[in-house]
Amino acid sequence: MTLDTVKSALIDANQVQPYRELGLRDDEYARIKSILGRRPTSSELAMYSVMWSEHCSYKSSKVHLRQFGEKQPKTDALLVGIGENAGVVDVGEGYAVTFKIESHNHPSFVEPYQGAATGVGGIVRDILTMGARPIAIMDPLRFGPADASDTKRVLPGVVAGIGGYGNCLGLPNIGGEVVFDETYSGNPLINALCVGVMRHEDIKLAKASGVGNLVVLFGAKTGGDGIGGVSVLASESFDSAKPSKRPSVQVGDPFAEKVLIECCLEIFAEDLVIGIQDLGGAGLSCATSELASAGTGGMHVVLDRVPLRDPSLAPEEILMSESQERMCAIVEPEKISRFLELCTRWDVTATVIGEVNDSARLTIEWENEIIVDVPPRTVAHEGPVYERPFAEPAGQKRLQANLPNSIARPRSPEELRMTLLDLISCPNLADKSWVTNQYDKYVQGNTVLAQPEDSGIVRIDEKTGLGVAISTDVNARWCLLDPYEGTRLALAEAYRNVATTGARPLAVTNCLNFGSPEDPAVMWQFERAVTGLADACLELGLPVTGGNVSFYNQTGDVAILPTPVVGVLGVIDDVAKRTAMAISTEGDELYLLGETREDFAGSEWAHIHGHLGGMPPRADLDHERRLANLLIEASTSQILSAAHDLSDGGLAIAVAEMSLRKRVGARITIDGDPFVALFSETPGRVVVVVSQWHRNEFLALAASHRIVTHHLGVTGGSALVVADNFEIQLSELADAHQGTFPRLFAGTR
Amino acid sequence: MIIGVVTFPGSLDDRDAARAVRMAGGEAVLLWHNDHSLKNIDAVVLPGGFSYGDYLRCGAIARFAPIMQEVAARAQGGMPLLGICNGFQVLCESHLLPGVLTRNSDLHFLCRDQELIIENNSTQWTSEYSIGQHITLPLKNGEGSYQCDDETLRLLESEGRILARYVGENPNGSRNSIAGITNERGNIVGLMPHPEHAIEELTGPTTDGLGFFTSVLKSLIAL
Amino acid sequence: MARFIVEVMLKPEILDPQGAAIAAALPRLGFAGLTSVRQGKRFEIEIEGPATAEKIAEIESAAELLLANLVIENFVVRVDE
Amino acid sequence: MARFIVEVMLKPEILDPQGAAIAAALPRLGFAGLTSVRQGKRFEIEIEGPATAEKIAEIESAAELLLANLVIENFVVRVDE
Ligand SMILES: Nc1ncnc2c1ncn2[C@@H]1O[C@H](COP(=O)(O)OP(=O)(O)O)[C@@H](O)[C@H]1O
Ligand SMILES: [Mg+2]
Repeated sequence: MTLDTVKSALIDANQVQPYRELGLRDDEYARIKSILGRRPTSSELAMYSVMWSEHCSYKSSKVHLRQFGEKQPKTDALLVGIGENAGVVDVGEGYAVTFKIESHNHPSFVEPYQGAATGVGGIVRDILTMGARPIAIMDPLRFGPADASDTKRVLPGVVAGIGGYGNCLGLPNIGGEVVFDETYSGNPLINALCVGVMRHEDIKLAKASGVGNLVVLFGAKTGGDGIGGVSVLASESFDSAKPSKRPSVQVGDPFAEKVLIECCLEIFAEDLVIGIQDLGGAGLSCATSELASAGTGGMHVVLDRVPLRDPSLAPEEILMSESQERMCAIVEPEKISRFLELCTRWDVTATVIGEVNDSARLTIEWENEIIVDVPPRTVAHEGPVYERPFAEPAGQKRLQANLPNSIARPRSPEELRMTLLDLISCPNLADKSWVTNQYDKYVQGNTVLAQPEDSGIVRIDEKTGLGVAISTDVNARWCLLDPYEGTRLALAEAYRNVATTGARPLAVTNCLNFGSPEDPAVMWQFERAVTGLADACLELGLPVTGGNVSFYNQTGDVAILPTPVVGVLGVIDDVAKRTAMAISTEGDELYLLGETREDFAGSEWAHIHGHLGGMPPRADLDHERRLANLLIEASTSQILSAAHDLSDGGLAIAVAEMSLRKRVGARITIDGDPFVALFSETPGRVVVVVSQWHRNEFLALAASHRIVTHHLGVTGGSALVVADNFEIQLSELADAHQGTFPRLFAGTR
Repeated sequence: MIIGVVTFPGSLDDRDAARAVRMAGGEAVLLWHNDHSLKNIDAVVLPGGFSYGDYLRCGAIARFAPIMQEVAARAQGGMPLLGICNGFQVLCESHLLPGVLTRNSDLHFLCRDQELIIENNSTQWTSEYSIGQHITLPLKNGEGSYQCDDETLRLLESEGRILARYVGENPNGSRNSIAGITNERGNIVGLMPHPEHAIEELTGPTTDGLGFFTSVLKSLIAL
Repeated sequence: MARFIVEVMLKPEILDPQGAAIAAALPRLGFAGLTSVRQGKRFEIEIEGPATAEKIAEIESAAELLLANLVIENFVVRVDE
Repeated sequence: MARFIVEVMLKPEILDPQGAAIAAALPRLGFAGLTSVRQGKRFEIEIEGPATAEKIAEIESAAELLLANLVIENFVVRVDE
């Protein structure tokens, strides 16, 4: 193959180029030609195609995501907003926290272990890039039916991959989700969240500023990993009829990343970089064009200097390679020797590959010829933007009219008892220890709460006890029924989970997993979800600090349930005051906060009966805010013994989970229709445990926040007793709850 | 008393071990794998983690780190040396302790709170416990199954060199449910569960792990 | 009784962090002149009866299904005599 | 350039949980008549220059020192032609 240079592009201007194979449309290709005033070289074509892919350019989602900025509430907490690698919020005492979720869905379907592992690796580098020490991870996961044979392939591999990478990095896993639904067969969702902490003055940005400063590539050598992976993997759905499209898989090296983290943190501590960017999707194409675009504007790179693992790589491939565990830094010449010294200390390969200039062009040379000469903004920040058509799906009204009333409801005490056992053992509600026991939650010694608590809490300052709490949530079935309301409910739940543990919600991240944006029905779901989240964040006063969009999660014409995973970050001034979920002493009082209505549309009960239809409940955000304030105040003044959010499965499941944690039972009395009281999924409810001494103080506090309380009963005994209905020994509940995952997945690898 | 904690590339629980030393009242110093000298260190902890990625076999590469020569020499001369998890693996690979740690019997990484019974309190790291005492520590590893030949096992058993055993169901297939062992002299100890993660109610299941660190500090003062 | 050997190696283009770690360690131990180290798996499988063509085919399909991950690995089956 | 193969297998008396898991899984996938499965490691090592006797001895000592743990494993070194 002869080298395609800028010179040759000027000479044979009409050469046919495979832009369609690279995923570019005719009009996009025409635009590239008009930007350059000539045809692109093959390297330029590679760069534009990958940077203008859905995954990198957000071309279908951009017009909607703007709402997060436009509707952003007034807040002093936001230090860095959307647009950087991850948003940064002020958590007090001079500390800043950065957090973000990303998806690695398609790669994890192809190769579960490596796909999930490199997903963790990628999000951790995003957090590191902000100048932060990564301190915890979470993994919201969605799979096809639990008993499907492909789930037995995908889930164990994904879990082992997340554990294999995260454990080796020394990052505690503090929470996540495991949810099964038919629509995720062939489209599992592997989302990963990372949170990091730094001092305010240590925040780093992805900017190549300062003429004469050096561009340094450091970390792993570049190989042929995932070439074109971004455009092929993230932007096209899988079609089982065409296995030939299987891309080459990226393999992660967590040890290399661990060393890279420690090396970067030492480099940051000595203030040796002007700007820094991780290499993720689109590799060097992305890092160089984004750094240049956000900085002084010009950069020259000598591509021959890139250290290669595979010496046969062509320049186009080097630019596209998604080899993991690499970073790109901008370093002043007088600091380069110290920078390289630290890299040597950690045995990290580092190479100066270029220089910042004021040419307003990104130029790349290979074998002394210029192969790329582009305005970097046009690659990185001024990609195409689509106003995709969207329309409510034809069947939406019919779906909403199909209420779950046809399912026979349990009536007798025995039927109610069986319903509880059925729910607590169903895969979506069963104990997830088989998964979470594969994750290190202790490492770093700061984990105060982790799974199965309502939110994960990590301490960030040992002296003061300052900490952060995070929860991720969404009931995607609700989002299918009403994507606007469903997404608001997702935010409400994550917000409530954070407050339940005593932390004050501060900021939001999200990972929007949807089907094909080319389907107007999917685009409608997407638009509704984004609008719902932006509106709800404004109402609750929470800024969205970043997130991720994953489209094309569909098999044939069938899209996944719209799955906007919402993550809420909260701050707690003293982690010693957090509220945990376990009932731990006998003779305490149990209260239910919030009102119960009949809400079975999209519920887990309907799901196990194969029903999905009706209207989800409405999110009452004013109520959620008062409830949160009550829970936070009660935690600060230490008057709660425990608290647990009600979600899937309703009250019965929540109390059972609280009892199972430390094996202390409860006796509760319910009003009205027992089925509704026990299993309805009305949002905005929390069960709290209060000792007799604090009871009056608590009731007064609840009244002052205008939160309705119902006295449920008392703690104690070795059974869950529902007065006048039934009782179940905790041992029987535990067997039902804990047996499911081992039965489904033991012996799989 | 100064206790050194070695940081290999890939070590994870080094800062936690240092914190445990300080909580127990000692002074902790982080030692770098590439250094050659231990200076004025009184005892050493090899921490948990994935040294050199734990590729090949856990601890196999760390064994050759420059600092390990001095650590091994001093330990053979009687300096207290504790290997926790990956540190235990390094001790076995270095032949400072017999046997080897292999893949958990169910092949999964396992993180859980594990009950143990202390069976030897005459080592420098366990004197603060009583024989037969039950303690709970986090166990977290993928290769924690202790294996050795029959002869070694017989020796360990007959000489009382099994420091602690798992209580209840064997979590990883370790022979005779071994969780930790000591050398004959009682100064070199390897332990699979993590005492350094059981030093504060807030962040660990118990505070049962502190005893390992108070034990060694006491024994050093007594010398 | 027949004995088969199944050798599974990462495809050449796939990163082998284990091999790389060993390649980095050996020179530190004084072994010079290495150009590459790759680490793979080796299975010894014993079955009842002789190594018929049918049995070989069976072992091959077992390797495809379980012993190797064809997305990233190649394998070879040999009869061990 | 010379190429060596180092095969490392657990000693027969040492428990092999990975081999056992495979031996348990294969019959579930329809493979009958297995009597044993053992899993070991295989290294491909390339060095500069020819495979002299001296080089073979070097690889052997690398295997002894690093690639195998003789407490539980045996190894064989072969020159790959
Ligand atoms: N993949 C996972 N990784 C880590 N933690 C998980 C995972 N899946 C579930 N969990 C944890 O299990 C607990 C229960 O999960 P879930 O039922 O989804 O909670 P909720 O109903 O509050 O959303 C939570 O603490 C959650 O963080
Ligand atoms: Mg919850």
